[in-house]
Amino acid sequence: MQDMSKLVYLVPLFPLLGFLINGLGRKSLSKSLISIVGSGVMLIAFFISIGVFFDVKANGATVVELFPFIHADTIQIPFAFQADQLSAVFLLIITGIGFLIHLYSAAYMHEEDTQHYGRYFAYLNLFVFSMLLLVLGSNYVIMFIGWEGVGLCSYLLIGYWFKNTQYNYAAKKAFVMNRIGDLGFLLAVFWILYKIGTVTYTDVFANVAQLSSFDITAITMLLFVGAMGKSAQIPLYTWLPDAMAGPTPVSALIHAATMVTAGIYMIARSNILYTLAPATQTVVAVVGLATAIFAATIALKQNDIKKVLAYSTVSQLGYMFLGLGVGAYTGAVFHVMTHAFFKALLFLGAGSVIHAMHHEQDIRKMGGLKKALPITHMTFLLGCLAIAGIPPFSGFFSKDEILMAAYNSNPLYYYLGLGGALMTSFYMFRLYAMTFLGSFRGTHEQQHHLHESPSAMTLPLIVLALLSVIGGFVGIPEVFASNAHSLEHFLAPVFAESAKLAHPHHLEASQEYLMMGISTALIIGIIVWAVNRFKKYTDEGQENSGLARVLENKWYIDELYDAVIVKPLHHFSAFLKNVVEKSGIDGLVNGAGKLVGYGSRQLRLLQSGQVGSYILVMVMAMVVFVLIWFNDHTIMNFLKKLF
Amino acid sequence: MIPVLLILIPLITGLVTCFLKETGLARTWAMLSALATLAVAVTGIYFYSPAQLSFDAAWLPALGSRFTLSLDGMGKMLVLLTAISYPVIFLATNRNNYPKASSFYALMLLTQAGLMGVFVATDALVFYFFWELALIPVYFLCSIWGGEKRIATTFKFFIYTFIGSLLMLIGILYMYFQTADHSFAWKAFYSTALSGGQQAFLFWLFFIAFGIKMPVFPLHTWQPDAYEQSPTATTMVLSGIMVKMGLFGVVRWLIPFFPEAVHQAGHIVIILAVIGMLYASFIAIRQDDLKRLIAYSSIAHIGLMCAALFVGNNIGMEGVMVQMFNHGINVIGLWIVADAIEQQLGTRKLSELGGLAQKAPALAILLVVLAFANIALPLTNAFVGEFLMFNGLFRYNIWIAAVACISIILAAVYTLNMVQKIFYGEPSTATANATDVSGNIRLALVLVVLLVIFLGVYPQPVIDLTKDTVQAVLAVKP
Amino acid sequence: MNAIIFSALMGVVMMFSGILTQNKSVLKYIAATGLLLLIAANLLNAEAVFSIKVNTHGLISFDRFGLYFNTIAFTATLVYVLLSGSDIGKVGSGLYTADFFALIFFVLCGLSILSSFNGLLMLFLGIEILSIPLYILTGADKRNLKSNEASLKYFLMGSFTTGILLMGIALIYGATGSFAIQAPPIVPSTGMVRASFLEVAGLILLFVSMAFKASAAPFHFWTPDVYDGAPSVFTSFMATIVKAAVFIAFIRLFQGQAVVLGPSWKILVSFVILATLLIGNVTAVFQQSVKRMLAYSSIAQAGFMLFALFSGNDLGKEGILLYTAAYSLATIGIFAVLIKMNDYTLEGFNGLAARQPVLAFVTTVCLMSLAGIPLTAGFFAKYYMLASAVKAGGALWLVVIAIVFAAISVYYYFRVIQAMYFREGEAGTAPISSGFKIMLIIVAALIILTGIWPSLVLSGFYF
Amino acid sequence: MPIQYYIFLCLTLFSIGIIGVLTRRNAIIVFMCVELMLNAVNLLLVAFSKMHHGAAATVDAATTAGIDGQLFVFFIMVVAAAEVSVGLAIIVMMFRNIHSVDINFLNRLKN
Amino acid sequence: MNITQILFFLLSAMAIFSAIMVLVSRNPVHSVLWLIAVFFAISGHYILLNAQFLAIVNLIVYAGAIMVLFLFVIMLMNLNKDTEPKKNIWMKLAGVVSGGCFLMVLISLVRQAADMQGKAAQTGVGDIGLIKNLGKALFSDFVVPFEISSVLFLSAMVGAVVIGKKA
Repeated sequence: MQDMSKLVYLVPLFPLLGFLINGLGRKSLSKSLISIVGSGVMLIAFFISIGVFFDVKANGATVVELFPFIHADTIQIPFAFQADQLSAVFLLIITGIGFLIHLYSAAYMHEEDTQHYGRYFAYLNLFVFSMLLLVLGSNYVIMFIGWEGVGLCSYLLIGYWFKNTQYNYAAKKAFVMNRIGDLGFLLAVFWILYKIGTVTYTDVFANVAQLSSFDITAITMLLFVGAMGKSAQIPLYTWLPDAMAGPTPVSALIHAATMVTAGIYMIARSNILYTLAPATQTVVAVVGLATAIFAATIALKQNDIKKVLAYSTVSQLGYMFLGLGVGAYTGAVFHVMTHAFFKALLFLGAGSVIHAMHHEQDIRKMGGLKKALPITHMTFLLGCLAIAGIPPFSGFFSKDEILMAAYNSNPLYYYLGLGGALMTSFYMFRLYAMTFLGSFRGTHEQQHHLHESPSAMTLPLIVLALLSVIGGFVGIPEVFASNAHSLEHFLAPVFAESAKLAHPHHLEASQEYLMMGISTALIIGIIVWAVNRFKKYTDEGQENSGLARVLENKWYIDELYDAVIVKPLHHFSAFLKNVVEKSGIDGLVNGAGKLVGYGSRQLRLLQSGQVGSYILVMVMAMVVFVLIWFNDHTIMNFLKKLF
Repeated sequence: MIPVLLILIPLITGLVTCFLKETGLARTWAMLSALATLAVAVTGIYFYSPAQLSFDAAWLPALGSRFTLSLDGMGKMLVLLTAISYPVIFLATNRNNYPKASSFYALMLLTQAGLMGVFVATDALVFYFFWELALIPVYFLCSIWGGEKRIATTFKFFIYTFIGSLLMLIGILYMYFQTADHSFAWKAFYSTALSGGQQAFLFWLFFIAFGIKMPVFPLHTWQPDAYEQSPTATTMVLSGIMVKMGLFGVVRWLIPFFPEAVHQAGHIVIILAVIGMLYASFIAIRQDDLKRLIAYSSIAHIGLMCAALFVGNNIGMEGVMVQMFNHGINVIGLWIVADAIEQQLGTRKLSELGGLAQKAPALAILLVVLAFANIALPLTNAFVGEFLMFNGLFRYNIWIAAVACISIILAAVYTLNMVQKIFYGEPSTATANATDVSGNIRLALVLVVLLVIFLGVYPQPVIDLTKDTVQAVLAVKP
Repeated sequence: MNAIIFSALMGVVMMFSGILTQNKSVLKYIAATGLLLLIAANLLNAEAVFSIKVNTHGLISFDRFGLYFNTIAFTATLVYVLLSGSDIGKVGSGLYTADFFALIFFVLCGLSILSSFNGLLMLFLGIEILSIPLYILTGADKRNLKSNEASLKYFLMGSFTTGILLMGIALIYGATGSFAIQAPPIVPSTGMVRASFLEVAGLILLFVSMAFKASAAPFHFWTPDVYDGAPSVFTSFMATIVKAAVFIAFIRLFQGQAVVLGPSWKILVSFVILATLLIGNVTAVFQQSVKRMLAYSSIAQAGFMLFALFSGNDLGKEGILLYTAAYSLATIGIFAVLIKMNDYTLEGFNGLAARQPVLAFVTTVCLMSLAGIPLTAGFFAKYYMLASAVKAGGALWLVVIAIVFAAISVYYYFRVIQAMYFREGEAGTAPISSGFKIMLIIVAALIILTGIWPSLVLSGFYF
Repeated sequence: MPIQYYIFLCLTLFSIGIIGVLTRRNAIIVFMCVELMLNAVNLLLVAFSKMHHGAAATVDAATTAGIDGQLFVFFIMVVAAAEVSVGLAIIVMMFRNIHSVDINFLNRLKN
Repeated sequence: MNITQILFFLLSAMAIFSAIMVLVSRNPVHSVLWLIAVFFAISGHYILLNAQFLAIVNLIVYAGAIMVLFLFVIMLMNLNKDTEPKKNIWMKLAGVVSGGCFLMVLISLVRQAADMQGKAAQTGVGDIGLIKNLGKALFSDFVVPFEISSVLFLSAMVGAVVIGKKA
């Protein structure tokens, strides 16, 4: 594995190749070829990633400079990749889970006709490529390229079924909301470039001292705005649930392996800046926590299987930001990883359900799928357990690490976070129970066709389930075994600078055990309650009322945005277009023309045709001329004043 | 000799085209001419020494005007843009059957001669001449081959720009009398010291001319109408190359002469330009006409370039250079798409389109790439320019930059609106029988898209080409 | 002196050839030959090769400026005769072709005097010799009431102005005791110029009468009516060559008088320029008849020519020569086409480009030249005028206003181009001979050539 | 006689001529008023001529100073005669066509 | 007041009165006759100024030839009665007022002219107005304009023929 890092550019290159082959050959290639190319490149990328990972592990970080991207004046921005511990972890997550999703897609999307199938895989590959650029870039600009690239791909994939106008709106919304975040990111990049003169990570972090605390706060805040957009935090989260419009594997890709984790990656990458900006850290933590709880409340009452998962993602992302906000960078990355496992699992599982149910997504119309879809059911259950944070599933470790760090920072964070975790287990098991337990509530036809998905789909489920179960063991907390947190050790160089500045004060082991115990107990209690309550669910079409209704309608946030921002903007632009432009500016221009025309019609009347009046004007003009001569000084003075 | 050739080839071939009666012949001849110009431009720029790229001959000795031409970095870049654009434009509009095609192509080539002249002239009077030479054929092109309201619209456009040019002429004249040896040479203008009052006065005389050409808010109202009504080939020239004349003018004929005024009035211009960016973006959101939408989007982009011109730092200026080239490429691509749609479907109302992605997937993909170039997505060419320009603006003033940046969001809104309304959803009555683009148009679009991506990934050639100009221009400090 | 003598002689020759032949084209070619002779004689004079020496006792002095102008004017007349000469014979009953040519030569005689007069007496005589034939030419179409009316209007206003002119001369004579054009009076050390009030009054009256002849507002009123009413061939002549002569005289007369009139001189001239530009350009916008539009446009052009008077420097003098050449050539070209049109209104030009591409093209070039679009002679003409004003200083505001009016002028000139090229129509014309077309193309080529390389006209004439 | 008297007299006559041109409608009478104006000028010229001659004669008795003024008058008369012949011809031509010499009828050409 | 002054004022009064009568006469023939009276008065002035030649020419050319021509035309047109309809009174008023203004400003200008103060026109003496002197000057210094005025006559002649001839 020596020098594997030098070949790190191959990792994004292969998905790019896949994109080109599938994109250009989508008409000529057969479906199986397309899926082989699409998944194959991912597999190769994954293998190279493994190589890179071990190389990094053994030899540390490497920077590979490909070519100068922008060299203008003092700005030197190379197109360079940086293979270090953080990016290696992300590489594995992205390519690994990405590969599984590709594999899954090959079966899931099999109904599409060849051309669209090719397009789909091309987009998927491009998506992965963008994400790889994002995590591999050795400077903020390359990161920004990936950053916008995933936005683009999410746009393309969410709007994949382009005939549906609703889906297109969702895609557009995703892109525009992302752009709002990107704006923050971009401004931060400008700021860094302005103050430090470079955007290369190593140089920036080495020269943090050049920045005033105001600069750092501003930069980190702006970066965080970017993260808010990409990682769907309040107030820019509304696109993510709508992004469910895309095919389910895409949702898995967006929610698990790519895109939404970009914000986490970016903050983890810039950890030193954040550590130096406590104010921003507080904001990050508060926003993360608020998002975690807020999204969880919404998830409580959602009936679309994917929507529940989507809000759960938003909520989980909130936890990660909480972790980042309290300085638990490793915890956040850890949670990204475990979340990638189980959220991919859950989404793919949901996909399997939807596939079986013939694109029915409403859980009120499901139930009792346990028997028909045994593998799906089993893996989904594992996923639910993982996300709920039951030990020893992966979610437990990562979430626990974040919550403990939050407690260290501010106990209130912990309590609120725990409340969110409880809600998580509630809505996840509500989802589980309504889907798999009880009796089937769908149509007979659906029931008749219920069947387990093909192996190309179940295989990834099984792998992911396995990972969800054991994935947590790379980060065993200190209390269980000292120095067993291998992830932390691995990532330590990345966070070294921040660690120097942090003042960790660990809890007593006993207290930590107590807290873990209580929380686990509470979660199990909630799970039992939820399962019992919802396995007997019958769809009676009852209307929710009160708070439940508000939750079902997602706190009416979309409506609020529409009324406060979208509509006024539309009216404003209509006003500009119809009033200011037409009657105002252009009116002025045309008015000048009309004035000339009017003047012409009036002036021509001077030409009366009467010799007498002509001569009269001449005589009067002569008189005026003589008078002008008499008073020339007065007139000159007047003119001088005028001009 | 190269600059002379650049002017002479289109000029002479253009005149010859007048006499070619057969449409096909005229078309081929024009294409050959454009390719020849391209060949000369490329050879000249990459294989000739700077000395060989300038030309000097006596013209009006009594007036102190010499026929001097020379190519610097920015000139090379714009010459290249013009030279590349013309074959693409001819290729893309090849199938538009213009009546009296020979006159059409003749006028197009004359316009090219004018454009080339503008970009290579280093004598103010020669510059002014070519400035107008580029305009007059366009007047005829638009008025004869344009849309329904072509006559009034083009007339407005013509008078608008004519007033601007005349104001510039006064400025040039005034400068002329200020120079030590009464000369129109760029160098003489450059080395003439002016008082602050004179500078301010001249600044506006020149700027209004350039501002109308760009066009910058609030001098822009001729532009959407003109773009809408012109024949597409002309629109491409207008928006792709001609608007660059304004920007070029500012860099070559304004900033170096009036540093103090640029320093002072630049603030106003930047604010106006930024207002214009947002203003045009907002209007673009509500546009239903594809051509007008592109037009307003172009105003927004030009606004940014105009603002970045006056920030007075290398980065912003370099961004403008890059963006001048890239905007030309992109907007021509967009017009090709707009034309392909209008030619085939007979409408360019967004509300009447839809679902074209099913019928014309290739067109859809190409447009999507162009659309994302239009919103400056990274790895498309526009990103580099906008990145540098915003950067420059940011260095100038953080708040102005922040406000200006809002336009990138608005750009996403209107561009995606456009893409969605044209391509997505179910096919409408207008698009039910549409077919995909093919042949020349497709080839032209692919060429454009390849350029978009190539320059998006590797923008360095353009940056390197124009470096010297930027440094020279900014060397003057008030 | 050659020009004066030869033109007078040629007038007589034309009168007599009218007795010998009634063939119009023969008459036309006699006139053209005569003009060639005239040009040659004048050139010989200008080059100091051969000139008839007459002791004029200082009443006339020939300088390069005047002689050069003569050449331009004679050449323009030659172009005019070649282009529109055959249409002269169609005026009125067609019996007086030779007499019309004779009158044209007499006008040229007056013109030669005006370009070289050296005293108010010769100015007066020159103006009268110029004007009286014009009164007749205006009324040449005797059956046409419009022609009659124009003639009478022109005559009444013209003779009234003669009265004003003479009063001005008398007052100046009273103050100075001589009819010579005054050298600038000596400026006393205080900086104030002591001018006799009588002389000032006289100069103002002189200015008024010259402004009348040059159709500068507010003394322009005769112009649209007379140009409109007169037979188009003669309008062409009047609006170009005659007008140019008046301007030359105007400038000859007033160079150096600015000091006498003091600061009010600039006020007066700029007032007149403004009024002329305003009335000429703005009123032309409304006109539906191309002929009448051209009449107003000639007023507008006068506004520009007045800049030479305003600036009073050498650039202005050079410029006025170029201006008269450019303006005359373009206007003669347009009128030559106009005469061939069946309908003088704008609608009458609709679709001309499709039916008569050469006519339309040449008209376009001419109109562009009038509008001052670069690459045509008109551009350099306007350029010189503005340049002289900028050089003179203190008049940038006036120049800017002039620019605005130039833009308005584009509006009405281009309406004709629009009619010809962009509108459908059945523009009817009289039969067009190919010789006429060739002549037209030569005119267009001259305009463009001068526009690209004005040194052609100005070579050898730089102060 | 003080020259001022002559100036006043001539200006008065001249102005009467102008007023005549402005107020009368008969083309012939208008023309006659123009002739009146010319005569006022003539008288003024002669007066000035004599004034300058008088001033010069005090220095040099044999001077011909001022003679040009009188010659100018002569030329004015010459021109006036020519003008009258043409003018009356035009008026007659006009009269033949519209049977009137009222200048207010000259209004076909306007605007 | 000597005889010259008396004559001056008499002639002046006559000239002005006759001039005004030219204006106010309704009958064109009367106008012509009043105008002739003006010319006589002016000729009288010429004689006072010792410009005998001009006085005679004035009578012969103006009062004689030209005015006869006028009379002739008026008679030809049968305009010898009051045919002129009433002109708009405001136009008349405007004409009189502006003509008056013209007179006023010119006179005020002349009154302020310092160089005219105390100067006088020779009356009764000086012989430049005699035909001998004038002729000498005319055929020496002024021979060019004299010859050139023939062109004027020539063109007037041609014109009169062209215009005056029927058809």
